[in-house]
Amino acid sequence: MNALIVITLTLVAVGAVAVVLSDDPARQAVTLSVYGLLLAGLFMTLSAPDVALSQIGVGTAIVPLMVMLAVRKIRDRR
Amino acid sequence: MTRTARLLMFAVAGGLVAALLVLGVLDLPDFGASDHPYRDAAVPAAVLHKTSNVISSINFDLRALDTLGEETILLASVIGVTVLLRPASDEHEHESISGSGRLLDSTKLMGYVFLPITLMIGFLTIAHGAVTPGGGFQGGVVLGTGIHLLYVAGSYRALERARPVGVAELGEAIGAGAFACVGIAGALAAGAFLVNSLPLGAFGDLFSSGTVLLLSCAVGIEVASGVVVLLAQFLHQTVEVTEEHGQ
Amino acid sequence: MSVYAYLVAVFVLLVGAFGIVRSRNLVHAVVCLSIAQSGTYILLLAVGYQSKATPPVFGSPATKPTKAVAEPLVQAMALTDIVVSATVTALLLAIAVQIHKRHNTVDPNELAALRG
Amino acid sequence: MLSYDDTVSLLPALAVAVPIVAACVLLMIGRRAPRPLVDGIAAATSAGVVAMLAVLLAHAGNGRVINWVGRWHPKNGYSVGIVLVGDEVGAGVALLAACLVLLALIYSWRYFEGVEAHYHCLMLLFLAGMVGFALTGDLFDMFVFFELMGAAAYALTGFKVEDATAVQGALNFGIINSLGAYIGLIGIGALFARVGNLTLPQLHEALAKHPPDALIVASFVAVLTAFLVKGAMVPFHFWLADAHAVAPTPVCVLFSGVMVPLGVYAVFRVYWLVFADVLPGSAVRRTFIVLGALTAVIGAVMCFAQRHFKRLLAYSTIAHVGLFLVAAGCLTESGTAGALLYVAGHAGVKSALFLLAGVMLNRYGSVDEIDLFGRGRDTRLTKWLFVIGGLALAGLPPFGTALGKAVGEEAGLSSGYEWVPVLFVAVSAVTGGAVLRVTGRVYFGLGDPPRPSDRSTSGSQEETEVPRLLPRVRITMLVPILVLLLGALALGVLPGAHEAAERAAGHFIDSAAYAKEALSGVAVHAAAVPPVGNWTLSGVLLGLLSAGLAVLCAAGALYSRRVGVWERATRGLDRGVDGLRALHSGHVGDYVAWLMTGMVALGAFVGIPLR
Repeated sequence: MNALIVITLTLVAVGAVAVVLSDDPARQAVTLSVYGLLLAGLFMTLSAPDVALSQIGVGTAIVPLMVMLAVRKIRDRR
Repeated sequence: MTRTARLLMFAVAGGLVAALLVLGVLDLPDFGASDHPYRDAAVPAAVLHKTSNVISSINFDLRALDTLGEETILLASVIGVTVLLRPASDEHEHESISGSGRLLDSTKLMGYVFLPITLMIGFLTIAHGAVTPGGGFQGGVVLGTGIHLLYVAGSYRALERARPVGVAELGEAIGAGAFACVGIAGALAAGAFLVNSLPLGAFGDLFSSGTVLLLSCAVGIEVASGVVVLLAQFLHQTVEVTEEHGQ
Repeated sequence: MSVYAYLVAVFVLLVGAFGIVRSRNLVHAVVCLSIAQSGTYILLLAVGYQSKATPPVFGSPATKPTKAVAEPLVQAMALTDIVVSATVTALLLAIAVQIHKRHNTVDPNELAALRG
Repeated sequence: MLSYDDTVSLLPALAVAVPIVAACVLLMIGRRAPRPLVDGIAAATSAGVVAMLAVLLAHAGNGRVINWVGRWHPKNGYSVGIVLVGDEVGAGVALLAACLVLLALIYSWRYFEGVEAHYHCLMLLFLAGMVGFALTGDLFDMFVFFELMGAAAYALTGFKVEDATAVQGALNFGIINSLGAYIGLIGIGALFARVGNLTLPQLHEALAKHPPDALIVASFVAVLTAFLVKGAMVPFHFWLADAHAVAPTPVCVLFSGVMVPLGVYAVFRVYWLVFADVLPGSAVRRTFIVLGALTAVIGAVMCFAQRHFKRLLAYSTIAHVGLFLVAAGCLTESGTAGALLYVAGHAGVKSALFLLAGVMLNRYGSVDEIDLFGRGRDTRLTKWLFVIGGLALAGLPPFGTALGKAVGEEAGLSSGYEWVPVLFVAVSAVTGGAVLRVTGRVYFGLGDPPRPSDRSTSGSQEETEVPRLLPRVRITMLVPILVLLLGALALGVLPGAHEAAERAAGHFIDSAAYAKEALSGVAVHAAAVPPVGNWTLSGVLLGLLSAGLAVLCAAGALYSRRVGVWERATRGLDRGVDGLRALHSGHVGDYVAWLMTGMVALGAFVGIPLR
């Protein structure tokens, strides 16, 4: 196991904790996006460029965007 | 349960589940080991069908049924979100004020400049799915998201014009339907569901791999349309639907 | 050290579940669910990884297909899984928006309407 | 041209693909097409799927129908493809799903007006998911179709967006089911790492050679968690009542009638094909029987404690799937046969009852038995249908429920569990009694009139599914109810039903033959089943007993204030029930904590005896 994989794995684990602990969903959308990037990096090091590519699209763009929009919708009504 | 009781219960049970799963994964083959029987069978199978991206070969040929199921999940979710976010009878839609002018011009420019580039990348990713990394999913995602750069560029109106949701819904249905129809066509013409019976071309060529390319394109259309409809529904909710008696 | 990747996968799965348990906001809970799912991608790709192997994509006609590549099936599974995750997340977020419309809250502690 | 046999082998794939194509067509034309056309296309498609699966089932009797999708047949026993297998049980469950979808679509003729064709699309996609799940012989494909069923089901649950509780039930359902699926996927990934393949027959061949280790136990627990969540076993069951109470009634029919039993089906499909030769049978049998009995008891108690009729039926489903798990958990041929008959009979009766609940909701605007006291006295046919449904649920011979119950009881006895008949009778009596109690109160005005304080005060009024309350029951709603009840009756009356179930069960548990047929294409002839009749004297008597007890339960509850003994006896029980109720909190975090607890229990039950 090379050092790069160990580092990316650790980053992902820390990222997951960070997302779970961001209690404010608006901020969580941002951490989720960063976490998506970290995951994509991990997938690259695990020689899975195809998966990394869709993770970048889905995990760092679409899902966080939907979360942000849902949060905004909920906020606006307060 | 109180919050403390709940957390305590989860701490105990989750800890034990962690122990069970950790004991389990300790018995897995070593990380990085080279014993992969499925790969050893899948690479020749992909070569046989002139598909140089083995993952695409699995997704659209060897195990295309999984992908049919997955595309159907996407279809069901898109319909589901449309249903769930439809304005209820006590809500009405109002015309939104067009994109706020507060955005920096540079942001706008970024949006407009990146838009064609993104769309180009999306199309190329789909078309080369059988050859290089990428394929219907990835390209579809890029396409679907790319169109939304118009929103980043600050123009919700332009976005609405460029992205008629009705057309996207149609694309969604056509993409998913085409996938299933390719499968049925294989059944009628060659006697096996989802069989790869088209001319295969040469290994590594753009037009190679028979139905893989076809299915990749169907998925590309579906994913792109699906992303557009999903994001459109959420945007629409945020921007245009309000309740009559604002609570 | 050779099982570190597997341990991270299990850890991420359970951290996601923990997030749902301690959540005070349903949108937060849905995001935590997607974190739990990312544990499955990590496990799948870790299982298929092979040291010093290339990705299972041979690209140009010049590349000779070899068997020294990472396991492609787990990557195909992970791809499927990512799309499933995104769509289910979208569906659940839409439901959360609706819940807020009806109850004016997304705090599961306040949503006692289903008691009994 | 395709030969006849080739066509038959294509049926499993076509039964999945055709509803998907039809859903796409409906999505394209839904905006413009007139409503009767949409209703017609959806019903015709599901009728077509019914026909395909009926042919498949008929052929499955002569040997499994094997179809390697995309013609990736195994070479030297190894395939890179996915296999669809139509055996009697798989094809039978899929056929059940298709029949229920067809009846539900007929029932919802002109339901949900103005929602384009989205409702029909989702129903057809749900059908495709269930058929695929029942017929696939591949573990990851099961996960995909599991999620497809899920996605369609979450959307259908939340369909009535104007309803206050609907959307929340849908969210709990979605989160718990998806979490279960992801945990299952961890198990699938671990099994793949060990074996290098995902199809059930190849897993069977590869795993049978190894002694069990922690990896096997962990993946068994993980994969089973997914299916037990779908099968609503205690303590994975919490989502079910939330979802059923709020989903549109035709959708509840599919949930209770077939989706939840599909969870039980998957548990045993995977157990027999993947784990039966690895894990010791005794430990697994004990696990299933304890889990099933616990589920049955808790479901029955919670069922009797409800006054919201749909929620009551939902808990009765939990009680009955517990009984299915006990019967099939005996891990014998006759136990499996009992579960099969019981699932089929229960599907008919419970679906009819849910449709009757829909009739109640759409005529009176509520399903609360106290609020509706005496409201249905002037109906002529409906009230008697309720009575028949309640008695059939309690296991009155000759309904199919009673036959399944009798065969299951026998199987429990012959496996050495003397208490199994007691459990079956008690659970049937309590759940049937609860339905009869509601019937008595609402449709006959029996029992003590409610005090004003008993009326529901919270605004828990449910949205109806039609624009205005119905003055009378539509014929399109009545016919499916009659068909379902007659079907449940036919199952018990038709000679040979028991024998066919025994034969199907024999093939189901013969995993070596399944694997061999799928991998080599050579048909394996199973041993012939000795002829058995449908009914035994003890079975009939126990059925009559539970039906009689159900009537007593209902009467006791209706006149509790007059029968002092009853009131004193139930007062102590009430406190326990209140505690149990408090656990069903509707808080998704609680449900996750319980899910983890359930996994620990499973792991302990199966893993500790191995040490």
